[in-house]
Amino acid sequence: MSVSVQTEDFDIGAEMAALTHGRTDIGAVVSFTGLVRDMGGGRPITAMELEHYPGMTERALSAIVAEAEARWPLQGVRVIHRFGPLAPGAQIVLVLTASPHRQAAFEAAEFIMDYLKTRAPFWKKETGADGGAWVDAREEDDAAEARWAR
Amino acid sequence: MSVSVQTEDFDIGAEMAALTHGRTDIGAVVSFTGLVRDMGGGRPITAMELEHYPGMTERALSAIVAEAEARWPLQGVRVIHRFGPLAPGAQIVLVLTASPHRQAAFEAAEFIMDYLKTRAPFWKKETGADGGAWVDAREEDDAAEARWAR
Amino acid sequence: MQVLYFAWVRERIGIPREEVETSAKTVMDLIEELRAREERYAAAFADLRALKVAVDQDVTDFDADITGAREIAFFPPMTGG
Amino acid sequence: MQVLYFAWVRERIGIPREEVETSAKTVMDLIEELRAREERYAAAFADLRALKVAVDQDVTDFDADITGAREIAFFPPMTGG
Repeated sequence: MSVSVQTEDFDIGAEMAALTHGRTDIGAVVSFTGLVRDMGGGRPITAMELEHYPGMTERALSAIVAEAEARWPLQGVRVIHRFGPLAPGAQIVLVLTASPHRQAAFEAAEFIMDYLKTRAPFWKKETGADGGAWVDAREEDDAAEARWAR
Repeated sequence: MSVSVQTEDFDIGAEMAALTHGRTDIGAVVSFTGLVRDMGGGRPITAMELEHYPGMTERALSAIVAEAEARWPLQGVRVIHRFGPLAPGAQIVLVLTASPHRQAAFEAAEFIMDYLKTRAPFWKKETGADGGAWVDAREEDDAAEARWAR
Repeated sequence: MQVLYFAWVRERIGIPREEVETSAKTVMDLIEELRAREERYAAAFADLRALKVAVDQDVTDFDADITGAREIAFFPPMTGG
Repeated sequence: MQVLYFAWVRERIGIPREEVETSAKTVMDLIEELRAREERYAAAFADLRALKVAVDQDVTDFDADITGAREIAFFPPMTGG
Protein backbone atom coordinates (compact mmCIF):
# COMPACT_ATOMS: atom_id res chain seq x y z
CA MET A 1 0.00 0.00 0.00
CA SER A 2 1.50 3.31 -1.05
CA VAL A 3 -0.62 5.45 1.29
CA SER A 4 0.07 5.98 5.02
CA VAL A 5 -1.82 8.09 7.56
CA GLN A 6 0.23 8.29 10.75
CA THR A 7 1.35 10.39 13.70
CA GLU A 8 5.04 9.46 13.21
CA ASP A 9 7.43 11.68 11.26
CA PHE A 10 8.83 10.45 7.92
CA ASP A 11 12.28 10.31 6.27
CA ILE A 12 12.30 11.46 2.64
CA GLY A 13 15.65 9.77 1.99
CA ALA A 14 14.37 6.38 3.15
CA GLU A 15 11.10 6.76 1.20
CA MET A 16 12.97 7.78 -1.95
CA ALA A 17 15.32 4.79 -1.60
CA ALA A 18 12.40 2.40 -1.09
CA LEU A 19 10.70 3.72 -4.24
CA THR A 20 13.74 3.45 -6.50
CA HIS A 21 15.71 0.56 -4.95
CA GLY A 22 16.93 -1.99 -7.50
CA ARG A 23 15.26 -0.22 -10.41
CA THR A 24 16.95 1.22 -13.48
CA ASP A 25 13.84 2.15 -15.49
CA ILE A 26 12.86 5.28 -13.52
CA GLY A 27 13.94 8.58 -15.08
CA ALA A 28 12.38 11.13 -12.72
CA VAL A 29 11.20 11.34 -9.11
CA VAL A 30 9.35 14.41 -7.85
CA SER A 31 8.62 15.02 -4.19
CA PHE A 32 6.40 17.45 -2.37
CA THR A 33 6.87 18.04 1.36
CA GLY A 34 4.41 20.21 3.28
CA LEU A 35 5.58 21.82 6.52
CA VAL A 36 3.85 23.60 9.42
CA ARG A 37 4.43 27.36 9.06
CA ASP A 38 4.87 29.66 12.05
CA MET A 39 2.28 32.06 10.59
CA GLY A 40 -1.38 31.37 9.84
CA GLY A 41 -3.98 33.87 8.70
CA GLY A 42 -1.55 36.69 9.48
CA ARG A 43 -0.92 35.77 13.14
CA PRO A 44 1.94 33.83 14.79
CA ILE A 45 1.21 30.13 15.34
CA THR A 46 2.59 28.20 18.30
CA ALA A 47 1.02 24.80 17.56
CA MET A 48 -1.18 22.95 15.11
CA GLU A 49 -3.57 20.04 15.55
CA LEU A 50 -4.48 17.93 12.51
CA GLU A 51 -7.78 16.06 12.80
CA HIS A 52 -8.80 13.40 10.28
CA TYR A 53 -11.54 10.87 9.51
CA PRO A 54 -10.00 7.41 10.06
CA GLY A 55 -11.02 5.02 7.31
CA MET A 56 -12.29 7.63 4.89
CA THR A 57 -8.86 9.30 4.82
CA GLU A 58 -7.12 6.19 3.53
CA ARG A 59 -9.97 5.58 1.03
CA ALA A 60 -9.83 9.14 -0.29
CA LEU A 61 -6.02 9.15 -0.62
CA SER A 62 -6.03 5.76 -2.37
CA ALA A 63 -8.68 6.99 -4.83
CA ILE A 64 -6.59 10.09 -5.60
CA VAL A 65 -3.47 7.96 -6.20
CA ALA A 66 -5.46 5.57 -8.44
CA GLU A 67 -6.74 8.53 -10.48
CA ALA A 68 -3.18 9.85 -10.88
CA GLU A 69 -1.99 6.40 -11.98
CA ALA A 70 -4.76 6.33 -14.60
CA ARG A 71 -3.76 9.72 -16.00
CA TRP A 72 0.07 9.49 -16.06
CA PRO A 73 2.63 6.71 -16.71
CA LEU A 74 3.76 6.31 -13.09
CA GLN A 75 6.20 3.68 -11.85
CA GLY A 76 5.64 4.38 -8.18
CA VAL A 77 3.68 6.69 -5.88
CA ARG A 78 4.06 7.21 -2.14
CA VAL A 79 1.80 9.39 0.04
CA ILE A 80 2.32 9.94 3.78
CA HIS A 81 0.08 12.32 5.74
CA ARG A 82 0.50 12.91 9.46
CA PHE A 83 -2.22 13.78 11.99
CA GLY A 84 -2.28 14.86 15.64
CA PRO A 85 -0.29 17.70 17.24
CA LEU A 86 2.44 19.22 15.04
CA ALA A 87 4.85 22.04 15.92
CA PRO A 88 5.94 24.82 13.53
CA GLY A 89 8.61 23.44 11.21
CA ALA A 90 7.24 19.89 11.42
CA GLN A 91 6.62 17.84 8.29
CA ILE A 92 2.91 17.32 7.48
CA VAL A 93 2.71 15.53 4.15
CA LEU A 94 4.97 13.78 1.66
CA VAL A 95 4.07 12.94 -1.95
CA LEU A 96 6.55 11.06 -4.16
CA THR A 97 5.94 10.26 -7.84
CA ALA A 98 8.23 8.23 -10.12
CA SER A 99 7.99 8.13 -13.92
CA PRO A 100 10.16 7.62 -16.99
CA HIS A 101 9.51 11.31 -17.83
CA ARG A 102 9.87 14.44 -15.74
CA GLN A 103 6.70 16.18 -16.94
CA ALA A 104 4.53 13.22 -15.85
CA ALA A 105 6.23 13.06 -12.45
CA PHE A 106 5.73 16.82 -11.88
CA GLU A 107 2.10 16.87 -13.04
CA ALA A 108 1.12 13.79 -11.04
CA ALA A 109 2.63 15.21 -7.82
CA GLU A 110 0.80 18.53 -8.32
CA PHE A 111 -2.44 16.72 -9.13
CA ILE A 112 -2.20 14.56 -6.00
CA MET A 113 -1.55 17.60 -3.80
CA ASP A 114 -4.38 19.63 -5.39
CA TYR A 115 -6.87 16.78 -4.94
CA LEU A 116 -5.59 15.95 -1.44
CA LYS A 117 -6.21 19.56 -0.35
CA THR A 118 -9.90 19.49 -1.29
CA ARG A 119 -10.81 15.76 -1.05
CA ALA A 120 -8.87 14.15 1.80
CA PRO A 121 -10.69 14.57 5.14
CA PHE A 122 -8.13 16.49 7.20
CA TRP A 123 -8.81 19.63 9.23
CA LYS A 124 -6.19 21.96 10.69
CA LYS A 125 -6.62 23.86 13.94
CA GLU A 126 -3.96 26.48 14.58
CA THR A 127 -3.13 27.72 18.08
CA GLY A 128 -1.73 31.22 18.63
CA ALA A 129 -1.41 33.54 21.64
CA ASP A 130 -5.14 34.32 21.36
CA GLY A 131 -6.29 30.70 21.30
CA GLY A 132 -7.17 28.12 18.67
CA ALA A 133 -8.89 28.60 15.31
CA TRP A 134 -9.89 26.19 12.58
CA VAL A 135 -8.16 26.97 9.28
CA ASP A 136 -10.56 28.13 6.57
CA ALA A 137 -10.58 26.35 3.22
CA ARG A 138 -8.95 28.50 0.54
CA GLU A 139 -10.64 29.42 -2.74
CA GLU A 140 -7.26 29.03 -4.46
CA ASP A 141 -7.35 25.35 -3.51
CA ASP A 142 -10.69 24.87 -5.28
CA ALA A 143 -9.27 26.67 -8.31
CA ALA A 144 -6.15 24.49 -8.22
CA GLU A 145 -8.29 21.34 -8.20
CA ALA A 146 -10.55 22.66 -10.97
CA ARG A 147 -7.69 22.95 -13.48
CA TRP A 148 -7.49 19.13 -13.63
CA ALA A 149 -11.17 18.73 -14.61
CA ARG A 150 -11.84 16.87 -17.84
CA MET B 1 26.47 28.78 -3.00
CA SER B 2 23.36 26.76 -3.80
CA VAL B 3 24.77 25.19 -6.99
CA SER B 4 27.16 22.20 -7.10
CA VAL B 5 28.65 20.42 -10.11
CA GLN B 6 30.34 17.25 -8.93
CA THR B 7 31.15 13.60 -9.60
CA GLU B 8 30.04 12.49 -6.11
CA ASP B 9 26.54 11.15 -5.45
CA PHE B 10 24.12 13.19 -3.31
CA ASP B 11 21.77 12.46 -0.39
CA ILE B 12 18.32 14.05 -0.75
CA GLY B 13 17.60 13.64 2.97
CA ALA B 14 20.72 15.57 3.97
CA GLU B 15 20.10 18.29 1.35
CA MET B 16 16.49 18.66 2.46
CA ALA B 17 17.55 18.91 6.12
CA ALA B 18 20.19 21.54 5.27
CA LEU B 19 17.60 23.61 3.41
CA THR B 20 14.96 23.56 6.16
CA HIS B 21 17.06 23.25 9.34
CA GLY B 22 16.02 25.64 12.10
CA ARG B 23 13.37 27.30 9.95
CA THR B 24 9.65 27.48 10.65
CA ASP B 25 8.63 29.84 7.81
CA ILE B 26 8.82 27.32 4.94
CA GLY B 27 5.50 25.81 3.87
CA ALA B 28 6.50 23.70 0.88
CA VAL B 29 9.59 21.97 -0.49
CA VAL B 30 9.55 20.40 -3.96
CA SER B 31 12.34 18.16 -5.22
CA PHE B 32 13.21 16.80 -8.63
CA THR B 33 15.65 13.91 -8.96
CA GLY B 34 16.80 12.77 -12.41
CA LEU B 35 18.08 9.20 -12.77
CA VAL B 36 19.98 7.30 -15.48
CA ARG B 37 17.50 5.05 -17.32
CA ASP B 38 18.47 1.63 -18.69
CA MET B 39 16.94 2.53 -22.08
CA GLY B 40 17.93 5.36 -24.41
CA GLY B 41 16.60 6.00 -27.90
CA GLY B 42 14.89 2.59 -27.84
CA ARG B 43 18.02 0.52 -27.06
CA PRO B 44 19.37 -0.91 -23.79
CA ILE B 45 22.00 1.27 -22.12
CA THR B 46 24.88 -0.19 -20.09
CA ALA B 47 26.63 3.06 -19.16
CA MET B 48 26.44 6.84 -19.50
CA GLU B 49 29.13 9.50 -19.58
CA LEU B 50 28.19 13.08 -18.74
CA GLU B 51 30.50 15.75 -20.17
CA HIS B 52 30.28 19.38 -19.09
CA TYR B 53 31.95 22.77 -19.60
CA PRO B 54 33.69 23.62 -16.29
CA GLY B 55 33.17 27.23 -15.36
CA MET B 56 30.32 27.90 -17.76
CA THR B 57 28.23 25.16 -16.12
CA GLU B 58 28.30 26.84 -12.71
CA ARG B 59 27.63 30.25 -14.31
CA ALA B 60 24.66 28.93 -16.31
CA LEU B 61 23.12 27.11 -13.31
CA SER B 62 23.55 30.15 -11.05
CA ALA B 63 21.88 32.38 -13.67
CA ILE B 64 18.93 29.96 -13.89
CA VAL B 65 18.55 29.90 -10.09
CA ALA B 66 18.74 33.73 -9.95
CA GLU B 67 16.01 33.96 -12.62
CA ALA B 68 13.80 31.55 -10.62
CA GLU B 69 14.37 33.60 -7.44
CA ALA B 70 13.32 36.74 -9.34
CA ARG B 71 10.08 35.09 -10.53
CA TRP B 72 8.88 33.26 -7.41
CA PRO B 73 8.99 33.91 -3.63
CA LEU B 74 11.64 31.29 -2.82
CA GLN B 75 13.18 30.74 0.60
CA GLY B 76 15.87 28.35 -0.60
CA VAL B 77 17.08 26.64 -3.76
CA ARG B 78 19.61 23.82 -4.13
CA VAL B 79 20.89 22.41 -7.42
CA ILE B 80 23.34 19.50 -7.70
CA HIS B 81 24.36 18.11 -11.10
CA ARG B 82 26.81 15.23 -11.47
CA PHE B 83 29.22 14.62 -14.34
CA GLY B 84 31.52 11.76 -15.37
CA PRO B 85 30.59 8.07 -15.73
CA LEU B 86 27.15 7.10 -14.36
CA ALA B 87 25.55 3.65 -14.31
CA PRO B 88 21.84 2.95 -14.98
CA GLY B 89 19.87 3.75 -11.82
CA ALA B 90 22.38 6.41 -10.70
CA GLN B 91 21.23 9.86 -9.65
CA ILE B 92 22.13 12.63 -12.15
CA VAL B 93 20.53 15.82 -10.90
CA LEU B 94 18.76 17.19 -7.83
CA VAL B 95 16.70 20.38 -7.69
CA LEU B 96 15.15 21.52 -4.38
CA THR B 97 12.91 24.59 -4.04
CA ALA B 98 11.44 25.95 -0.79
CA SER B 99 8.62 28.50 -0.59
CA PRO B 100 5.78 29.56 1.70
CA HIS B 101 3.38 28.29 -1.01
CA ARG B 102 3.22 25.00 -2.88
CA GLN B 103 2.44 26.42 -6.32
CA ALA B 104 5.56 28.61 -6.26
CA ALA B 105 7.74 25.68 -5.15
CA PHE B 106 6.35 23.42 -7.92
CA GLU B 107 6.63 26.04 -10.68
CA ALA B 108 10.15 27.09 -9.71
CA ALA B 109 11.39 23.48 -9.70
CA GLU B 110 9.86 22.85 -13.14
CA PHE B 111 11.27 26.12 -14.46
CA ILE B 112 14.78 25.30 -13.23
CA MET B 113 14.65 21.83 -14.79
CA ASP B 114 13.29 23.15 -18.12
CA TYR B 115 15.99 25.84 -18.34
CA LEU B 116 18.72 23.47 -17.13
CA LYS B 117 17.87 21.03 -19.95
CA THR B 118 18.41 23.61 -22.70
CA ARG B 119 20.86 26.09 -21.12
CA ALA B 120 23.29 24.24 -18.86
CA PRO B 121 26.29 22.90 -20.84
CA PHE B 122 26.02 19.16 -20.21
CA TRP B 123 26.15 16.44 -22.86
CA LYS B 124 25.20 12.79 -22.40
CA LYS B 125 26.87 9.92 -24.20
CA GLU B 126 25.09 6.60 -23.81
CA THR B 127 26.86 3.26 -24.24
CA GLY B 128 24.98 0.15 -25.38
CA ALA B 129 25.96 -3.23 -26.84
CA ASP B 130 26.59 -1.52 -30.21
CA GLY B 131 28.84 1.22 -28.84
CA GLY B 132 28.45 4.79 -27.67
CA ALA B 133 26.17 7.51 -29.04
CA TRP B 134 25.65 11.13 -28.08
CA VAL B 135 22.10 11.81 -26.94
CA ASP B 136 20.17 14.10 -29.29
CA ALA B 137 18.50 17.21 -27.91
CA ARG B 138 14.73 16.78 -27.74
CA GLU B 139 12.24 19.17 -29.32
CA GLU B 140 10.00 18.67 -26.28
CA ASP B 141 12.72 20.26 -24.15
CA ASP B 142 12.72 23.40 -26.31
CA ALA B 143 8.92 23.49 -26.05
CA ALA B 144 9.12 23.03 -22.26
CA GLU B 145 11.51 25.98 -21.99
CA ALA B 146 9.41 28.15 -24.32
CA ARG B 147 6.35 28.00 -22.05
CA TRP B 148 8.16 30.20 -19.49
CA ALA B 149 8.85 33.00 -22.03
CA ARG B 150 7.54 36.42 -21.11
CA MET C 1 -26.96 4.71 11.93
CA GLN C 2 -23.64 6.16 13.13
CA VAL C 3 -23.44 9.96 12.75
CA LEU C 4 -19.95 11.47 12.91
CA TYR C 5 -18.87 15.08 13.44
CA PHE C 6 -15.45 16.58 12.71
CA ALA C 7 -13.57 19.82 13.40
CA TRP C 8 -15.79 22.72 14.51
CA VAL C 9 -18.96 20.70 13.86
CA ARG C 10 -17.72 18.23 16.49
CA GLU C 11 -16.85 21.07 18.86
CA ARG C 12 -20.27 22.75 18.49
CA ILE C 13 -22.24 19.56 19.01
CA GLY C 14 -19.85 18.42 21.74
CA ILE C 15 -19.39 14.79 20.72
CA PRO C 16 -17.41 13.09 17.93
CA ARG C 17 -20.07 10.49 17.05
CA GLU C 18 -23.43 9.08 18.10
CA GLU C 19 -25.90 6.35 17.15
CA VAL C 20 -29.04 7.95 15.68
CA GLU C 21 -32.37 6.16 15.20
CA THR C 22 -34.01 7.78 12.22
CA SER C 23 -36.37 7.15 9.34
CA ALA C 24 -34.90 10.08 7.38
CA LYS C 25 -34.79 9.42 3.62
CA THR C 26 -32.18 12.04 2.71
CA VAL C 27 -29.28 13.85 4.35
CA MET C 28 -31.47 16.97 4.49
CA ASP C 29 -34.21 15.09 6.38
CA LEU C 30 -31.59 13.96 8.90
CA ILE C 31 -30.27 17.51 9.30
CA GLU C 32 -33.83 18.79 9.98
CA GLU C 33 -34.31 16.13 12.67
CA LEU C 34 -30.98 17.01 14.33
CA ARG C 35 -31.66 20.78 14.15
CA ALA C 36 -34.96 20.25 15.99
CA ARG C 37 -33.26 18.41 18.87
CA GLU C 38 -31.23 21.06 20.66
CA GLU C 39 -29.65 24.49 20.21
CA ARG C 40 -26.12 23.03 19.78
CA TYR C 41 -27.33 21.05 16.75
CA ALA C 42 -29.15 24.08 15.32
CA ALA C 43 -25.91 26.07 15.74
CA ALA C 44 -23.79 23.40 14.03
CA PHE C 45 -26.17 23.17 11.07
CA ALA C 46 -26.98 26.91 10.83
CA ASP C 47 -25.09 27.54 7.57
CA LEU C 48 -25.08 24.54 5.25
CA ARG C 49 -22.84 26.33 2.73
CA ALA C 50 -20.05 25.89 5.30
CA LEU C 51 -20.67 22.14 5.62
CA LYS C 52 -19.94 18.96 3.71
CA VAL C 53 -21.43 15.51 4.16
CA ALA C 54 -20.08 12.01 3.49
CA VAL C 55 -22.37 8.98 3.31
CA ASP C 56 -20.49 5.74 3.99
CA GLN C 57 -17.22 7.65 3.50
CA ASP C 58 -18.06 9.17 0.12
CA VAL C 59 -18.66 12.93 -0.11
CA THR C 60 -22.11 13.60 -1.55
CA ASP C 61 -24.95 16.17 -1.70
CA PHE C 62 -27.49 17.10 0.98
CA ASP C 63 -30.31 15.58 -1.10
CA ALA C 64 -28.54 12.18 -1.26
CA ASP C 65 -30.56 9.11 -0.27
CA ILE C 66 -29.39 7.66 3.07
CA THR C 67 -31.65 4.61 3.14
CA GLY C 68 -29.53 1.71 4.39
CA ALA C 69 -26.49 3.90 5.07
CA ARG C 70 -24.31 2.86 8.02
CA GLU C 71 -22.26 6.02 8.52
CA ILE C 72 -23.06 9.71 7.92
CA ALA C 73 -20.34 12.30 8.59
CA PHE C 74 -20.62 16.10 8.78
CA PHE C 75 -17.59 18.38 8.53
CA PRO C 76 -16.31 21.68 7.13
CA PRO C 77 -14.36 21.82 3.85
CA MET C 78 -11.06 19.95 4.12
CA THR C 79 -7.85 21.81 4.98
CA GLY C 80 -5.15 19.12 4.92
CA GLY C 81 -1.90 18.98 2.99
CA MET D 1 42.22 33.04 -27.98
CA GLN D 2 41.28 29.67 -26.45
CA VAL D 3 38.92 27.62 -28.61
CA LEU D 4 37.08 24.78 -26.82
CA TYR D 5 35.23 21.79 -28.29
CA PHE D 6 32.72 19.57 -26.48
CA ALA D 7 30.89 16.26 -27.09
CA TRP D 8 30.97 15.08 -30.72
CA VAL D 9 32.59 18.34 -31.86
CA ARG D 10 35.53 17.47 -29.60
CA GLU D 11 35.58 13.89 -30.89
CA ARG D 12 35.55 14.96 -34.58
CA ILE D 13 38.30 17.54 -34.16
CA GLY D 14 40.24 15.22 -31.85
CA ILE D 15 41.21 17.72 -29.14
CA PRO D 16 39.29 19.40 -26.29
CA ARG D 17 40.87 22.86 -26.69
CA GLU D 18 43.57 24.80 -28.51
CA GLU D 19 45.09 28.27 -28.65
CA VAL D 20 44.15 29.94 -31.97
CA GLU D 21 45.83 33.04 -33.40
CA THR D 22 43.20 34.82 -35.43
CA SER D 23 42.07 38.21 -36.61
CA ALA D 24 38.48 36.95 -37.12
CA LYS D 25 35.86 39.60 -36.30
CA THR D 26 32.89 37.26 -35.81
CA VAL D 27 32.26 33.66 -34.81
CA MET D 28 31.42 32.93 -38.46
CA ASP D 29 34.80 34.31 -39.60
CA LEU D 30 36.53 32.01 -37.11
CA ILE D 31 34.49 29.01 -38.31
CA GLU D 32 35.54 29.73 -41.93
CA GLU D 33 39.20 29.87 -40.89
CA LEU D 34 38.93 26.57 -39.00
CA ARG D 35 37.02 24.86 -41.85
CA ALA D 36 39.82 25.78 -44.25
CA ARG D 37 42.47 24.13 -42.04
CA GLU D 38 41.79 20.41 -42.29
CA GLU D 39 39.10 17.89 -43.14
CA ARG D 40 38.35 17.12 -39.44
CA TYR D 41 37.43 20.78 -38.86
CA ALA D 42 35.34 20.89 -42.05
CA ALA D 43 33.52 17.75 -40.79
CA ALA D 44 32.90 19.22 -37.32
CA PHE D 45 31.51 22.46 -38.76
CA ALA D 46 29.63 20.89 -41.70
CA ASP D 47 26.12 21.55 -40.34
CA LEU D 48 25.90 24.70 -38.26
CA ARG D 49 22.24 24.03 -37.41
CA ALA D 50 23.54 21.20 -35.18
CA LEU D 51 25.98 23.50 -33.36
CA LYS D 52 25.95 26.14 -30.66
CA VAL D 53 28.62 28.64 -29.72
CA ALA D 54 29.51 30.37 -26.45
CA VAL D 55 31.73 33.46 -26.32
CA ASP D 56 33.36 33.90 -22.92
CA GLN D 57 30.87 31.37 -21.50
CA ASP D 58 27.70 33.02 -22.80
CA VAL D 59 25.73 31.31 -25.58
CA THR D 60 25.42 33.65 -28.56
CA ASP D 61 24.88 33.76 -32.35
CA PHE D 62 27.33 32.93 -35.15
CA ASP D 63 27.44 36.58 -36.21
CA ALA D 64 28.52 37.71 -32.71
CA ASP D 65 31.60 39.95 -32.46
CA ILE D 66 34.58 38.11 -30.95
CA THR D 67 37.01 41.04 -30.83
CA GLY D 68 38.82 40.80 -27.48
CA ALA D 69 37.16 37.49 -26.53
CA ARG D 70 39.26 35.11 -24.45
CA GLU D 71 37.32 31.87 -24.87
CA ILE D 72 35.16 30.55 -27.73
CA ALA D 73 33.41 27.18 -27.27
CA PHE D 74 31.63 25.02 -29.88
CA PHE D 75 29.22 22.25 -28.89
CA PRO D 76 25.95 20.53 -29.83
CA PRO D 77 22.65 21.47 -28.08
CA MET D 78 22.78 20.63 -24.38
CA THR D 79 21.38 17.32 -23.09
CA GLY D 80 21.86 17.46 -19.32
CA GLY D 81 19.33 17.02 -16.56
